[in-house]
Amino acid sequence: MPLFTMVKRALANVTGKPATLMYPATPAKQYDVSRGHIVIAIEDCIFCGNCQRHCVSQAIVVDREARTWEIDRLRCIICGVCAEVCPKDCIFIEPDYHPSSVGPVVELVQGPPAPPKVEKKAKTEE
Amino acid sequence: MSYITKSPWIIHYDGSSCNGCDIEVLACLTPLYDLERFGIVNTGNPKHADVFLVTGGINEQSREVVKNTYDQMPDPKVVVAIGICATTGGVFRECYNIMGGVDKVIPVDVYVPGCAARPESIIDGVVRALGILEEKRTKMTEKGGK
Amino acid sequence: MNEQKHTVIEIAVTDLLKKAEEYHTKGHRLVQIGCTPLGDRYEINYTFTTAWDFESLRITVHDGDEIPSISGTYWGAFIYENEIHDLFGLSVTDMNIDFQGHLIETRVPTPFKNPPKVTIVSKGGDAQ
Amino acid sequence: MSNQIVVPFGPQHPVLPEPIHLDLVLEDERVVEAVPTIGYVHRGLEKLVEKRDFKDYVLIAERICGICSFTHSVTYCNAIEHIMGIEVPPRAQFIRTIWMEYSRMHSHLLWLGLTADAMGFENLFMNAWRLREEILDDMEATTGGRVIQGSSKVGGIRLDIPDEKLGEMVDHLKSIRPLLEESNRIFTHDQTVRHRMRGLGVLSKEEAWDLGAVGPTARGSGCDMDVRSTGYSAYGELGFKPITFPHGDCLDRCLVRSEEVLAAVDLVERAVAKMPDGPIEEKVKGNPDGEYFAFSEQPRGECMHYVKANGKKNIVRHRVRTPTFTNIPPLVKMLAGIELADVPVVVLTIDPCIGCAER
Amino acid sequence: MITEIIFAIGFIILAPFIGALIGGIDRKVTARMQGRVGPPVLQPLYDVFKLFEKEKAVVRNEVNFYIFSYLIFVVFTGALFFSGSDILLVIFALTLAHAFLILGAYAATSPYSHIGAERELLQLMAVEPMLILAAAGFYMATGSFSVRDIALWPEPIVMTLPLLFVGIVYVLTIKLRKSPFDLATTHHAHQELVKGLTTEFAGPTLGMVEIAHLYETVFFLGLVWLFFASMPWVGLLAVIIVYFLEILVDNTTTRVRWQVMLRSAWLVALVAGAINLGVLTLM
Amino acid sequence: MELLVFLILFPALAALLFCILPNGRLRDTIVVLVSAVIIAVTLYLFVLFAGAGTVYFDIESGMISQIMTGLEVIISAGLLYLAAKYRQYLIAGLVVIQLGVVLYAESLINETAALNNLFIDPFSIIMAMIIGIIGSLICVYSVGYMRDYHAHHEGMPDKRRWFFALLFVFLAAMFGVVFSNNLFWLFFFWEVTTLCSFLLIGYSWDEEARKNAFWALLLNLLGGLAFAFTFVWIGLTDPSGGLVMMDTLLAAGPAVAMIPAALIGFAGLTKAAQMPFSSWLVGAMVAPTPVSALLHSSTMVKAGVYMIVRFAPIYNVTMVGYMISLVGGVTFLLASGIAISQSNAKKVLAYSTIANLGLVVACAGIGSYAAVWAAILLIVFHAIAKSLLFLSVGTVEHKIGSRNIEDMTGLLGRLPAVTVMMIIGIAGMFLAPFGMLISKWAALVAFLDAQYGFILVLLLAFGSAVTVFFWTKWLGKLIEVAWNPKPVEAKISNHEYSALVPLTVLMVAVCIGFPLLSSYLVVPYVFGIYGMAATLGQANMTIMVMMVFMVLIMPLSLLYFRKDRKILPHYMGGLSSTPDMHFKGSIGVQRPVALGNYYLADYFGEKRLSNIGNGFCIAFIAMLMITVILGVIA
Ligand code: SF4
Ligand code: SF4
Ligand code: SF4
Ligand code: SF4
Ligand code: SF4
Ligand code: SF4
Ligand code: SF4
Ligand code: SF4
Repeated sequence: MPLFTMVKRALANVTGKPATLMYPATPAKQYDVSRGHIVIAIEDCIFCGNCQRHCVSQAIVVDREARTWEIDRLRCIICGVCAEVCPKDCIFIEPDYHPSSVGPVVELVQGPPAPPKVEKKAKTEE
Repeated sequence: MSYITKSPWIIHYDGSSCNGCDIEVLACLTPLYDLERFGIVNTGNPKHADVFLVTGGINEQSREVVKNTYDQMPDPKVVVAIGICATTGGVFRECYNIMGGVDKVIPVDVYVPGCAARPESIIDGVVRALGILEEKRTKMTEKGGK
Repeated sequence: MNEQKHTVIEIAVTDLLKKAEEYHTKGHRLVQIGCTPLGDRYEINYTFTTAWDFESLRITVHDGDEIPSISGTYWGAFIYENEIHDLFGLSVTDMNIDFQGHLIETRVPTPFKNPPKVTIVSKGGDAQ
Repeated sequence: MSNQIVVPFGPQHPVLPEPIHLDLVLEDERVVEAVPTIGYVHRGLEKLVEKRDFKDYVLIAERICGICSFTHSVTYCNAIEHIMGIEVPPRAQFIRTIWMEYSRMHSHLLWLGLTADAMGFENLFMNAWRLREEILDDMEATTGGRVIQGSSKVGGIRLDIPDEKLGEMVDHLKSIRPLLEESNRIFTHDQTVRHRMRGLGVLSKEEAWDLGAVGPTARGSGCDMDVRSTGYSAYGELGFKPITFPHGDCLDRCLVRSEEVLAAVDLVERAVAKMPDGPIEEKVKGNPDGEYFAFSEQPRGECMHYVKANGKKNIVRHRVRTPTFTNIPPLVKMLAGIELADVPVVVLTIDPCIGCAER
Repeated sequence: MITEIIFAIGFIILAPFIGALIGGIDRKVTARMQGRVGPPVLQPLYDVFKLFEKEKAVVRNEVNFYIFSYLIFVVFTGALFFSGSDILLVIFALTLAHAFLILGAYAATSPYSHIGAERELLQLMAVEPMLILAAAGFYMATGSFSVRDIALWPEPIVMTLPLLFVGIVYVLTIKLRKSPFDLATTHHAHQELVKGLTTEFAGPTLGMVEIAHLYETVFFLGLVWLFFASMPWVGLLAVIIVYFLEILVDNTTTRVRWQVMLRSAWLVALVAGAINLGVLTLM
Repeated sequence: MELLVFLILFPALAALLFCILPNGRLRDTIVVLVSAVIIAVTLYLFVLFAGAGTVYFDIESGMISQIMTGLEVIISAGLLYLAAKYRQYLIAGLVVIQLGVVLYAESLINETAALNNLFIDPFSIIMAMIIGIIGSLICVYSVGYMRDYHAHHEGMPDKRRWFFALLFVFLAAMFGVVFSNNLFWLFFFWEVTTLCSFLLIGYSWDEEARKNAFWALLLNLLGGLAFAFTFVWIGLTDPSGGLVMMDTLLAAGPAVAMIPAALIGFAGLTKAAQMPFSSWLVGAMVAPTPVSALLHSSTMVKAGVYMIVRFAPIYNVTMVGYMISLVGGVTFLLASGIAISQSNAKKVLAYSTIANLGLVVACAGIGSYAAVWAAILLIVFHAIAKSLLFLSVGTVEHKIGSRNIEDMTGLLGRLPAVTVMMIIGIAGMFLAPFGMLISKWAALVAFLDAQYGFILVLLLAFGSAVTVFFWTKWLGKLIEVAWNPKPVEAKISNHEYSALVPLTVLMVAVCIGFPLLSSYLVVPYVFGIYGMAATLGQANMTIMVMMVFMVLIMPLSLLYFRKDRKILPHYMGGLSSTPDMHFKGSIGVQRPVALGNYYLADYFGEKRLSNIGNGFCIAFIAMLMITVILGVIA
């Protein structure tokens, strides 16, 4: 009658090293492809709003006039669709996850002033 | 420091999630992450619990359950919303049956993002909740003292 | 990829019970019952199979129609029929286990019910 | 007054990771009546098709359930691809198959652990979940997500797995195989486990068929029923054989699953061996028009995604018939007359996934 | 008389700490058996202190009275035992204590605590014969029921009562609420009864139950030690081995149904009692 | 001597009076008065004889014996008539045989030698107090109870006159049993108790009552027959009649007295409702509750154990004694087991009585000084606790309309006073510092010292575990909260209270004062026989009494726990419940939570266990009979 079939495993575990990753003493496990959080290279953004339209949980708000790109961290499911649809490939997925918070986290990223205007000015100056 | 931060007992409820976050909560208890290192025990019983981990965007039927469970926890207590569904409703925000976040039903102290929230994230969230628990405990004794 | 064959057979509501019994005696199992709202009507598919060649009986019903339950023949059908009742607001008669609308309770009653037909006079503003 | 005990079992209950409720009526500890209530996880996501682009909707379909998440997204994609007549490149099919089998391993190990825990065998639970982490590691390394992979898309897959990584994965599986076998042995041979499961919750072959049981629940009753036999994705090329056991009790349902974990390891190894080269996705143009019933074998059994589209960006109807949903009637039958202590065991042996059952 | 009182007081003061230490090591070893790191060794103490920091919340006030009585009588039981009193009296006092615990669960009047109470009662019924038979065995071996006389008996009693010793170790699993017999309530996460017996106890009420459990652990290990009293250090070793075995069994079995618990515990008591006492009678 | 005669004759004469008094205040008052007199006289008896040791009274027996014989013939005729009318031919046969045997035996014995027909010793005093005090209290209780009873059972012929007459005849007969030294006399009183119990069980005389009454009669006649054969044996061995005197018989020692002791032991087993004869006592439940209380606590079954305990010295270390012990031990274990599966409170009480008597019998069968000490204490505690329990169950039954334990949920809140008394009674039956447990303890010690006692130790160990189960779950029911209390009529008659309250006080008093009881009555008796006596150690007594006080003080902690507690709702798996504990269940229905106790009928079922028990006990009794037959042949 196979009783106590687990004994071997249990004793092996006691004598061996525990499997536990001592997080937070040791850093979190992650891979290159891990989907941690979304970042934007705002300099490259053309505020087309594609990401906003495709985002499955409406985490992104793009304001073409104010040249802002806004993300609600508590809505983003880090699916990466925005990165995929971005025509300028200026959205990236970083492997480290976003920390917890005690309230809403909405990040507003202000883009640089529109470059075309600068160009125009430069022309007139010349 | 009060002992409550050394022995926070948790209860977990799946308030209409997709399971993804729930199994990650459970994974936190298993050898690789081992929440018991922090004295955390999964009680499954609101009356023994100090920390309430809720996942999911809370639907019509779960609302009452979440509320009851919260009410049955003795003070001091904290609520941790785990996963995007629990924080804002996530991809299901626009579903007809979803309240859109745990804070629509009970006060939430810590929001843990992620879909699914990673175990490390959850550990962080719980640890952050302990600070709040300690504060609440201090407030409670002050009030009790008067 | 060799995939399964699926035949859809449109039948009248009145034939449903008879057909279901036929399938049962032939040893088919009930794969699913599924409902599709199509604006003014509903399609209900009853899928059966013996192996991997599926056959679906399709009936078309309208709001207010009564659908006979096949739970007398297929005991487990109650779960689908109650679902259809709760989500689509269609009434299914003589279910063996009738949850009385409490199988799935939703914030919006019968969310999949076809919208009542209204003539849109002018399209002003967002529907939200 | 009779000596009945009426217990509200769930929805919040530690042995049920997901909320479902049973009105249990007991005499001593014998169940004389058990009526289930579901709907605690019903979100209504099928209706979201009306608001989302059919391509983005894959991500929502995936979130029907966090366990067979990947399988759901593939099945949905299959349905759309079929309607639109898209030929998915073979490499994508193979990699999808590998991920689906990984899902199965992780799901079965997870389930194995939960069942052990429901019987009070905490150590076995820990052991199973520890092994599961090994599977999840490879999962995350290749898809970027532990439980929600998000790596399937209409027309193919998002991420390729480089060949050297495939090799590593096979090596890794080889190295944990003895551990998996050991764990299975404990699960199927330990006398106390057998005491809790042998002869419990018996579902005869006829009942299983008649009540619409699917997946391991049906295969544990001797029904040779596994959608993978039809050879969708790459299964047709991997020489797949269903696993069945004859007794229809809880133990046999377990045996099916524990065998399937090892079978999945084999399938992955074979898939890697036969892995074709080539692109991983086919460009999708236009919108779907038509309907299709796509079937797949998820860890919990046969799942069906029905898609009806009318040529618009938003499809008309997406209906999912999940394995757990159709396993509820057999469960109701199995619960009658058992002991209270066995309720969690019996409930868990159908491997309920309420998330997908209610959507 | 004075030494006895000192022993009793020593027990009352030290037992919770020793019990907590044992409990902490138990949890640590359990964790290691599961391949985990586990909690700090003093975790049981933290838990108890924590519980007294919580709000005083109950379903009914009377529950506290029963639980308080449970605690008092458990302490009383242990104190009687360690002061060398009559062992039968000790067993009866323990039964009284548990009756109070069970009544507390009944008084809470909720489905889970009710079933927990019924199951605890089954456990009580399963264990009781073995304890009484052990006491009978002690008497037959030493001619006295007094714990002090038994402890001062010059030979190791385990040699005369080997089967009864095994029986006691067997029911110890029930008393320590370890798998496979953690039916009424459990330290494990998942049980069909939620927390069974203790489901309705919160905060300080639960704290009292936990403290009582610490006392009980020490008391039972003392009982195990009594079998080796003539060789104190061997006895200590035996206690350690027995406790380790309990942990091992806890970690390698499922929970069984109550029928099996009752049947097996009675069978063990019957066989151990009949053979061991029978042989003693004939000798 | 006058006192003894008074105690026998006074209730009997009072009974005559009750035969003619109509229902009403007058009768009720007289019942109370008569009871009071009996109690007073009993107490006086105690004061007078407590320290006096054994005292014999010489009464001219010739005339009285003839009257008794005459009465016996009349009774037999009456029984024959009833048996014939209801076609109980077996009974008729037994009656005839028994009468024949007795008359034959009488012709053998020359009774003129018989002196010292009455006697009193400490054991008699204890019994007399049980009969006098508890029995009388039950009579008082009956006044109120029977009024309600007939109010509830309209259409039943009101035979209360007979009822009260029978009660007092019963008491008289019981006094007769415990004071008689002449076995012929004793036998007469013995048969009168059989008759009374038969008539009282059949009080309502409906189908069931009649059936059970006849069944009780049948089994007791069987015992009576065995008793009667004793006389034949005496007549054959010693026609001079000296052995008819119990003291002579007992003094003759086992060599001579073994056969009569075995026969009387058998008679005692039937009367004490030991397996396989236990069914009559269970069936007796159909009688009004005070009758049950009387049968179980102070009369009838106590006559059975009284005889066995009397003959205990003869049984000491003999085959017969061991067999009797085994019957008692097995009965204790299995009857306790059956009690688990019963939800009818009276049935639980009945089985618990059978079980406890089993323990007494087991002790008596062992017959050592320690065992006898334990047995007598058991009798005392059991009598008080059981009468208290029966009476409180009776009152509760009239108030809530059910005798099912499941219906007593939350009784503590609904009928606090009576329930507290019931709780004290239950606690007295099995919990640590209270009475029964002390005696169990003593029994255990006695068994351990006995030869092959370990088998009895096993039976006792398992049996007492079982008792813990059924009593605790009953207690649990009482203290649970009733969320849907049926309204309870608050008024409980003064008569009922005036029995319940003294019994409760007595219960507590005996628990605290049992060391006194032991040293003033039990020890002298045991010492008188064995020249030594058992007691618990002084330290243990102190601890016991300490525990009693602890338990009594504990409720004070409620005062502290009442303060600033937050009341939480019950845990319902996350569902919310209404104040009356309904939750929203499946299919949308509001379901009430129900909390039944466990009855484990598959394992502890009445049928199953009584079959096992009867099998064993029949085997033991057969062994006993074989011993007797062998003895006769020898
Ligand atoms: S990038 Fe595409 S979506 Fe964005 S503005 Fe241009 S065309 Fe439109
Ligand atoms: S990652 Fe997904 S959810 Fe997050 S912002 Fe991008 S599209 Fe939206
Ligand atoms: S899609 Fe890319 S470029 Fe367009 S708004 Fe978003 S981030 Fe900017
Ligand atoms: S956040 Fe994501 S993984 Fe978590 S429950 Fe919601 S959908 Fe599932
Ligand atoms: S059945 Fe289970 S595995 Fe399959 S989709 Fe549903 S939840 Fe996922
Ligand atoms: S059945 Fe579904 S929801 Fe339940 S544990 Fe399994 S995967 Fe999670
Ligand atoms: S309901 Fe009860 S109390 Fe009333 S008459 Fe009937 S039995 Fe008697
Ligand atoms: S206890 Fe029985 S006999 Fe007495 S009144 Fe009630 S039902 Fe009648």
